[in-house]
Amino acid sequence: QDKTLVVVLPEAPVTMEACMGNNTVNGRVIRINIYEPLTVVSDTTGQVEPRLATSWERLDDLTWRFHLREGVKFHDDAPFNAEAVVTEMKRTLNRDRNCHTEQQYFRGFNMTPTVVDDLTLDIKTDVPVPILPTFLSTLLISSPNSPLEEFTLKPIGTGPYKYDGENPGTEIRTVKNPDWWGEHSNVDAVKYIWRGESVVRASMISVGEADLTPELAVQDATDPALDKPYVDAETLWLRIDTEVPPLNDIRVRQALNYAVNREAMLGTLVSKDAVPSTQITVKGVLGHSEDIDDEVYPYDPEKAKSLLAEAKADGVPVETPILLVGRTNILSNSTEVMEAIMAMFQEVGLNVTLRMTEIGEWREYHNRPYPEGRQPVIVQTKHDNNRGDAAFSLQPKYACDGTNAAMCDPEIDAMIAKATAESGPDRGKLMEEVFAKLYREWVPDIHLFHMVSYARVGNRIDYVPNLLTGIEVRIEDVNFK
Amino acid sequence: MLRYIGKRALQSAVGLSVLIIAVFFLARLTGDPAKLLLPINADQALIDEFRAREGLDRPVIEQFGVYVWNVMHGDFGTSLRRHRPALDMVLEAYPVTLQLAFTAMALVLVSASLVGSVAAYRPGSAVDRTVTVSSLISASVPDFWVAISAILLFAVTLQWLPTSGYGSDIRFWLLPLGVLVLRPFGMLVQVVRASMIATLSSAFVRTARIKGMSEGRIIYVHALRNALLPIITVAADQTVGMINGLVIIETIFGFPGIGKLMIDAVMARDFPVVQASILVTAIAIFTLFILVDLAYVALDPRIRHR
Amino acid sequence: MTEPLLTVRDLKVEFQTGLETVHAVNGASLTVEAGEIVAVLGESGSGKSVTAAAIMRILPIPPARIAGGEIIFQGRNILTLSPSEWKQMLARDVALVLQDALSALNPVYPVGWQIAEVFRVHGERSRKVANAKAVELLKRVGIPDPERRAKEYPHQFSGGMRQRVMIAMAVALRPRLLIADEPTTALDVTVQADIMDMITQISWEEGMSVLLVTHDLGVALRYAQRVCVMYAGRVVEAGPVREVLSRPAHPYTLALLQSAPQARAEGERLNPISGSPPDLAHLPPGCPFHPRCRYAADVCRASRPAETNILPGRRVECHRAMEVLDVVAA
Amino acid sequence: MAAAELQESVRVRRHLPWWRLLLRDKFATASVVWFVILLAFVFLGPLFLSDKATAVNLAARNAPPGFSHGFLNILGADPLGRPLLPRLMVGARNTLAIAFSSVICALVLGSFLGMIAGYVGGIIGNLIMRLADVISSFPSLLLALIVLYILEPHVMNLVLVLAITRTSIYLRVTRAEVLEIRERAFVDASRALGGGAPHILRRHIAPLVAPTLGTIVTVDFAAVMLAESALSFLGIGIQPPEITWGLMVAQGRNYLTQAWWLAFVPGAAIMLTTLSANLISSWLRIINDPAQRWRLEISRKEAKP
Amino acid sequence: MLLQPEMPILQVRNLTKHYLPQSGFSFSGGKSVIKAVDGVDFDLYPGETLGLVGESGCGKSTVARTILRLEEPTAGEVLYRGQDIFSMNRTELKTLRRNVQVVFQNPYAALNPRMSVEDILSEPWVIHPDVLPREQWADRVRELLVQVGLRPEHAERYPHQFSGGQLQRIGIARALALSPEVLICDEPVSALDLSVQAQVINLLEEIQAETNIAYLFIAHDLSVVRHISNRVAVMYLGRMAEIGPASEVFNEPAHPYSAALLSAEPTLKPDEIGRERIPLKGEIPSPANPPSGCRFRTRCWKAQAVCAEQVPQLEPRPPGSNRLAACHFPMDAPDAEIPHHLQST
Ligand SMILES: Nc1ncnc2c1ncn2[C@@H]1O[C@H](COP(=O)(O)OP(=O)(O)OP(=O)(O)O)[C@@H](O)[C@H]1O
Ligand SMILES: Nc1ncnc2c1ncn2[C@@H]1O[C@H](COP(=O)(O)OP(=O)(O)OP(=O)(O)O)[C@@H](O)[C@H]1O
Ligand SMILES: [Mg+2]
Ligand SMILES: [Mg+2]
Repeated sequence: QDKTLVVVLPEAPVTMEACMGNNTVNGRVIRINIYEPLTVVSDTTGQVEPRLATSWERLDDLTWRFHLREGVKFHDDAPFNAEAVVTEMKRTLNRDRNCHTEQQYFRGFNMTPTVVDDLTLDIKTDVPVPILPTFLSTLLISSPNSPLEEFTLKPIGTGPYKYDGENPGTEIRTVKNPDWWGEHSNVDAVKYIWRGESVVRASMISVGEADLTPELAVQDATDPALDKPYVDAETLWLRIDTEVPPLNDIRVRQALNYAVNREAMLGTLVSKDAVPSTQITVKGVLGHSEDIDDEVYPYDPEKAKSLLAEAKADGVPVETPILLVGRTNILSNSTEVMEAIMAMFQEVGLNVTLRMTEIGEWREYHNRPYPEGRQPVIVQTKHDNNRGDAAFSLQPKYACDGTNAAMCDPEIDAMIAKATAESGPDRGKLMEEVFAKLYREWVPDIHLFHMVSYARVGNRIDYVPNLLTGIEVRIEDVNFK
Repeated sequence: MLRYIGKRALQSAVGLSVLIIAVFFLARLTGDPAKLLLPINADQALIDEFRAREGLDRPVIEQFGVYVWNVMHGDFGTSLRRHRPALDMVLEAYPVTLQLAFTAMALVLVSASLVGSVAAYRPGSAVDRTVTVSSLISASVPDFWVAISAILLFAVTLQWLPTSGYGSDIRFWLLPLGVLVLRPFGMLVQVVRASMIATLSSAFVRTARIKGMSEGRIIYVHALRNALLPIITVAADQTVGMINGLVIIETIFGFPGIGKLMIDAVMARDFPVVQASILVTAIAIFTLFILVDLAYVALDPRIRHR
Repeated sequence: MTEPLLTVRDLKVEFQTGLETVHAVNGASLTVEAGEIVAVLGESGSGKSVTAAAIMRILPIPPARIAGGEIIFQGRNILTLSPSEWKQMLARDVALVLQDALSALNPVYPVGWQIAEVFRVHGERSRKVANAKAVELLKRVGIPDPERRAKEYPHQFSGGMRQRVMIAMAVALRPRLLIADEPTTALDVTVQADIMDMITQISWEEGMSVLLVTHDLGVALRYAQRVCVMYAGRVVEAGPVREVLSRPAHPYTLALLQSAPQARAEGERLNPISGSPPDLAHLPPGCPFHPRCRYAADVCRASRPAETNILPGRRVECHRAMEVLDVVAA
Repeated sequence: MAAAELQESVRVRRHLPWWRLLLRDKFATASVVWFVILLAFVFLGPLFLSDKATAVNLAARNAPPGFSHGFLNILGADPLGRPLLPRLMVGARNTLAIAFSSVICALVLGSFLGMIAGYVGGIIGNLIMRLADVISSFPSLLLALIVLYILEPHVMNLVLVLAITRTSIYLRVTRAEVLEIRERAFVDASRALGGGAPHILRRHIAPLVAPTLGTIVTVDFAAVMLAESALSFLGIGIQPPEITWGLMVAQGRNYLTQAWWLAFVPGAAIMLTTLSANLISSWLRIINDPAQRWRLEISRKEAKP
Repeated sequence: MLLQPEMPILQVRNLTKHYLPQSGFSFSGGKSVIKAVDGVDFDLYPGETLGLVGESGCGKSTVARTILRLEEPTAGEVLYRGQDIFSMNRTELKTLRRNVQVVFQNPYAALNPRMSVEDILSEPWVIHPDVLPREQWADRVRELLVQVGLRPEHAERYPHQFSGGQLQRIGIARALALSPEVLICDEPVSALDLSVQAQVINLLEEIQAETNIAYLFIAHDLSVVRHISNRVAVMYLGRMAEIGPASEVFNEPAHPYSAALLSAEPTLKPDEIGRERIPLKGEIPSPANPPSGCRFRTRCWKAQAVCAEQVPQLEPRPPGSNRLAACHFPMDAPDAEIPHHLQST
C-alpha cells in the first residue's frame, strides 16, 4: 500500500521559512512536521512540554537554562546543538527580516542567548519573562545552513518529515525523515495541496483524492462518519467601544448582551458543537476562568429593553446610531452571524446599522488609534490564543495601551501587569480574576462562541483532530489504517 | 508592416508606462500594507518600523523613483508577503494562465462561430431561439455556481473526472475550461449572430449562392470571414476580461495561475507583486491588441490597402 | 420548332411589406431560345430584377413569395427542383451577373480565388487546376496581367474590371443561359461597350443564351436579338428587337422610346411618360398601363388585355395594339 | 399628381402600432411582462416588504422552496430564515439600479468615445484607443478596491467601478463599426447637406451602431450583476444588510450542497432578466430595422386567411 | 445663355487631389500617391449646365467631392462667388452647403437604410432649421416626392423597399429640398430608367429655368449629357482633356479621347447602329503612376514622341474658339503635322 498522505489545505502556504511558521497557513505544513521548537504546549493541559529541549529551569528572574535533546540532526545532516539555536534566534529575531514570529511573540523583551555547552543553552532576558518556555514554543529551529537574510525556499529542520520538493502553486511534498529522534507514524510521505472552496475539499476526501482536510465550513460537514469536530481555539466576539456614549454606559452594554440569542445560532449559523463563551480564551489556556463559564448571558430581550429604558431615563443617548462593523470571511458564516445580531439589536430598539468590511478597512475600526469624535462602534472580532497562556490575550485587548483595546481602567491595567509578571502557581489564578472582573463588572464585550471546526478525515487513515489542528497538522499523529 | 508593429509597440510602451504609473500611485491609496501584513495586535511602533524597512514611509514620488530605477535594473521588488522576488512569482504563474486563457478563447471562438452562425442563418427560427436562450443562460450563469455544481456532478456523483487539480492530464482541464468558456461563449454567440445576420444579407452572399455552393460553405467560408471583425473585437475584450473568471477557476480547481496571484496580492496590498503581475499581464494584453489589429489586416484586405 | 431554352410562364412574385402585398411580378411570361440574346426593358420597378432573381431562385423568401406560374428551363420546372438539384445546375447551366459588382464580390478573398471557387464547388479537385483556369478566364475577359491580378482583391479593381470578373465567374462553367441584370449600368460608355462586346462574343462562341436586363434602349438595340418590355410586373410586349423598337405595338413601349434623349432634338424638352409608375400593392383594374396611356379606352379600364400575337414572333398585351401600330407607322 | 390624391395619402399610417407588434412576438411580450413585474418590485418592494425581507427567523433556516413555511417562503429561505421571495423583490431595486446605471454609463461613455475615436480618428482617436488599452489592462478588482476603499462602498461608487471596467468593449465595438459606417455614401450626403459631426453621429451613425451595442448591452447586464456578486464576495462590493441579487448569489454559494436554492433563485432571476432584456432588444432591433420589420408584421397576414 | 457676362458662381482653379496611401499598413510598399485629380480648371456660371464626362476612375467624382469639400484638396482653389471655399470657416461652410448641393452616384449607398423616406427628405431642414417651419415638412416632403416622380405615400417607406431608380429620385429630392444655387449631380440618372430619366432631366431643366440653378452634371450616358448640357468637359485620368460648348464637343470632338468616347455611345438612330467605334487599346492607366506628358498617349492612336515629353495645355481649338482642348494633335489637325509651337523642340 502506498503510504503517501494527501492533505488538502484551505490555502497555500505563503512561505516555508521557519520564522513564519506560526502563521496558520504556513504552520500547517512546516510547524512540527519539518521544523521543531524547543518546547510545545499541550493541547489538553495547556502545559509546556519538551520537544527539542528535554528540560529547562529558571536560574534567576532573568535567566532560563535549556537542556537540549541529544543526537538530533537537521535534514542536511548538520547537528542540532546550542549553537544552532543561537543561530536561529539571530535569524528569527532579526527585525529586518520581518518575521511574523518575532513581531507576534518576541516584542517587549530582549533575549541574550549564551552557549553553555553543546547541548545546554542559557537565555537571559532584560525583563523577567515568567513564561519564556511558552514563548519558545513558537521559535522553530532551522538548520544553521539556512540563509540568514532571505527567506528560505527549501526548509531544513529537524522534524519527522523533510521537504521533498514542490510544484510551484500546486503541491508541496515531504517524506519521512528516517533520522528523526522520535516515534514515527506509518505515513511515509505527505503531499500538500490546497483548494479554496470547502465544498471542493470535502468532495476530494469523499472521492478519495485526498485523505485529510482541516477547517471545513459548517455546512459542508455533512458526513458524520468522516467529519470530526474540534475546538480550534478560535473565539468569536464583539468588542464594544466603551469610550463613546451610549456605549460608555454599562447598562447599555449589558442590554446588548441580553439582546443576543446565542442558543438560536447554535446548530444553525454556527456549529451545534460551538460553546457559548464568556471570555476570549478557551478552556485549556492558562488563565481561562472556569468560574464564569456558565454565566453566559441568557437571551432576555425584555431585560435588555428595561436596561435601555433605565439608561435612557438617566439621560444616556441610547438612540444614537451605532455602527456594527463586521469583517467578511473572518470565519465562514461571519456575515450571516452579523446580520442575525443586527436584527437582534434592532429588536430591542437600538439604532444599529451593519457594515461588513474587508480586512484593511476593518483594522481601522479594530486597532488603536481610533479617530476623535467617532461614532459608537461595535466590532466583530475573533481571537485564537493557541499559545496556551492568556497573557498573549489580555494585554492587547484590555490594557489602556492595548492595540486592540477600546477601554481603559487603571485597576484592570494593574491587575494585568501583576498577573503577567507572575511566574508562580498563582499566575493562572491572577489572570482568571482579570477575566472574571471584566466579565462581571466591566462588560467590554459581547461574547459569542468558542467555535468548532471540522476536519474531514478520509477512510484510509486514523486521525483525531485537536485544539492545535487549526495551526498545525502533526503528521506524527496520523496513521494509515 | 514591421514598421507598424514597431509603432504600435512604441505606443504600447507608452501605454504600459501610463498603466504602471497609475497602478503605482492608485494602489497606494488603498491602504497600508503594514496593517494587513503585521499581526493584528501590532502596535504603531511596529508598523512604523515595517514601513521604514519597506521604504513605505518615504514620499510616494521618491518610492516611485526607486521603483523605476530598480525596474530598469531588472528588479521588480520583493513580495511583502512572501519575501520572494515578485517577478519570479509572476513568471511561475504566467504559463498556466496563458494556457488556460488561450485554450478557452480558442474554444470559444470556434464554438461560438459555429453556433452563432447557425442561429443567424434563419433568424427567428426554433434553432435560433434555442441558441439565443441557451447562450444567454450561459452568459448569465454565475460561474462559481456552475463550477461547484459540475464538480459535485461529474466528480462526486458520476466520478468521471477528478474534482480538481492541475496537471497535464486532459481530465484536469475539462471542467475548468468548460466553466471558463461559458460566459465568453454566451456573449460571443450573440455577437456572431448579430454580425452574421448582417453579413448574410449582403450581395456577395447572393453571389456565393448563385455559384451553386453548399450553404455550409456560404456561411463559414464566405459570410463568417466577413463577419469576423466585430467578433474578434469582442473576443479580444473577453479574453482580457477573463482574468476575473480565472480567479474563480484557479481558486476552485487549484490551478496555479496569475489570476489568483494578482487578487491575493491586491487584497494583501502586496504592491511589488501587484505591480509585477499587472505589468506582465498588461504586456500580454497589449500584445493581444496588436495581434488583433494584425488579424484585422489578415482578415480584411481592404484595411491593408486603405 | 424546338422547345425554348427558358420559358417563364405567368410568373407571379409577391412581397410582403408592412400590411400590404406588393405584386412585383404579376404574371410575366417570356421565352429565351438557345443561343439568343434577349433584352428585358422596362422602367425601374417593373419587376425585371425580381424576375431574374426568381429564375435564379435567389429571392429572399420571405418576404418574397412565388405566388404562381412556372419557370421551365431545359424542360424542367426549376421551381419544383430540390435545392440540391438546383445547386447542381447553378453556374453549370445558368448563371447570373449582377449590377453592383463591388458588393457582389466578396471583399476578403482574392479575385482569382473567387473565380476558381466556381470550379472547385463544381467538382474540380485540384486547387492548382482551378487557379489556372481562373487565370485563363481573367485573360479571356480582357484583364491585363491576369496572373498578378488574380491575386488582388476586389477593391483594387476598377468598376469595369470588377464587372468583367463577375462575367468571368458567370461564364466559367459555360452555362447555357446567362442572366445579366444591368451589367453595365454603372459603367462608362467605353467600358460598357467593351463588356457588351465581350458578352456577345462569348454568347456567340459558346452558343450561350443571354437574358439581358437593361434600361438602355441603345444597348438592347445594338446587342440583343429579341426584346421583352416589362411593365408593372408583366411582359407587355415581346419580339425581335429592331421591329419592336422601330414599330412598337404597345403604347408603353412607344412612350418609352419617345422619352429617350436621342429621340429629341437638342434644346427640346424630353417627353417622359405621364403620370407615375403604378403602385404595385394596389394595381388598377384592367390594363395596368391605362392611367398613363394616351390610347386608353373604356375596355382598357375594364379588362386586362390578353396576350396576342399580332405579327409573327411578336407578342403584345394591349387592347389597342393595332391602333398603336398604325400611329407609329404614320 | 392631383392635389386631392396628395392630400389623401398624407399621414396614412401603414404600420402597426408598437404594442401590436409586441404582441406578435410572444417571447418579447413575456419579457416585457417580466420587466413590468420587476418595475413593480423596484418601486413597491422596498416600500412594503423591507421588514419581511430582513426578519430573521432561525426556525425557517434554509427552508426549501414550497409552502411549508407560509407563502412568503415559497422560494425558500436563507440561513437566517429570511424568506427569499421578498428578499428578491426588495433586492430588485439595488440590483437593477446598479446593473442599469453601470451598463448605461459604460454604454454612453464607451460609445461616445468610440464614436470620436472612429469618426474623428487621427491623434485623438489613437489616444482614446491607447487609453482604452490601459483601462482594459487595469485589473477590475484593483480598480474596485481603489474606488470603494477611497469612496466608500456605495451603490453609486460601485456603478462607477463597473461602468469603467465595462467601457472598453463599447468603445472598441463602436469604433470598429463607425470606421466602417463613416465611409458610406449617406454619411457623405449628410455632410454635403451641411450636417456637422454631432448631427451625423446622432442621426446616421448611432442608429446603425445601436443594434450591435444592444446585443452587448443585454449580455452585459448579466456580466455586471455577476461582477457585483464577485466583488461582494471578496468583501469590497455591496455588503449586507443591503440586498442585491448578486450578493444573494454570493452568499448562497456557501450552501450549494445543502440549500441549492439560495444561489439558484437569485441566479435564475439574473438569468431571466438578462434573457428578457435580450429578447426585448432583439425585438427592438427587428422593429427598428426596416428590412426586418416584416417578420413581425407578416404573421398576422398568415394567420388571417 | 452661353458664357454669360456675369461672374461665374464657381471657379475651379488648378484643383488637385492626390490620395496618399494611408499611414498604417502599407504592405504594397512604396509611398505612391494616387493622382486622382491633377490640376483641373473650369468655371460654372449661374443658370448653366456643365456636363462632365470621362472614363470610370478619371476623377470626376473626386472633383465633385472636393468642390463640396468632402475631401480636402492637395492644391488649387474653388471660389464660390469669389470666395475660396477651402478657407471658409464652419458657418460659412454651412451656408455654402445650403447653396451647393449634390446627388450621388450610388443610390443604394447614399440613403441611410434605417431612415424612412420622410426622415431622409426632412434631414436638410433638420440641419438648416430656418429654411422651412416644421409643420410644413410633411407636406413639402410629399410635394418633393411627386416632383421627382414618386408617390406621396412612399414617404413612409424605407430605402430597401425601392428599386434603384426610385432611390435615386429620393436622392434628387433631398438635394432639391434646400433649393440650392448649384447642384452637383454625380451620375444622377445612371440608375434610372428612360422614362424617369426623362422626368428627372425635365425636372432639373424646369428647376433651372425657374431658379437659375447651375448644374455640374457628371454622367457617362453621353446622350443625356448632350441633351442637358450647355457646355461639356471631358476628363481623362485626372486632367481636363477638352472643354467647350456641347454642340462643338459632340459634333466635332477635338481631343482624340473625346472622339473615342463618342464613338462608343450606343445609339438609337438606325443608321448609326452598325457604326464602328474607335477601339481604345488597353485599360486606363493607374492614377498612381500616370504616363508622362499627355496622359492619353498610351492609348492614343495619334500619339508621337512629343506626347510623352510635353504636357499639352488647354488651348482654344480651333484657335480663337470657345472650346479648349489639351492635345498636341487634335482631331482637326492632320495626323502627321506637328503643331508649329512644338516644332522648336
Ligand atoms: N424586398 C422587397 N420588399 C418590398 N418590395 C420589393 C422588394 N424588392 C423589390 N420590391 C419591389 O418589387 C418591384 C420590382 O422591383 P425590381 O427590383 O424587379 O425592379 P426593376 O425592374 O429591376 O427596377 P430597376 O430597373 O430600378 O432595377 C419594385 O416595385 C420594388 O419596390
Ligand atoms: N479615398 C480614396 N483613396 C485613394 N484613392 C481614391 C480615393 N477615392 C478615389 N480614389 C481614386 O481616385 C481616382 C478617381 O476616382 P473617382 O471616383 O473620382 O472617379 P470617377 O471618375 O468618379 O469614376 P466613376 O465613373 O467610376 O465614378 C480613382 O482611381 C480612384 O481609385
Ligand atoms: Mg433592377
Ligand atoms: Mg464617380
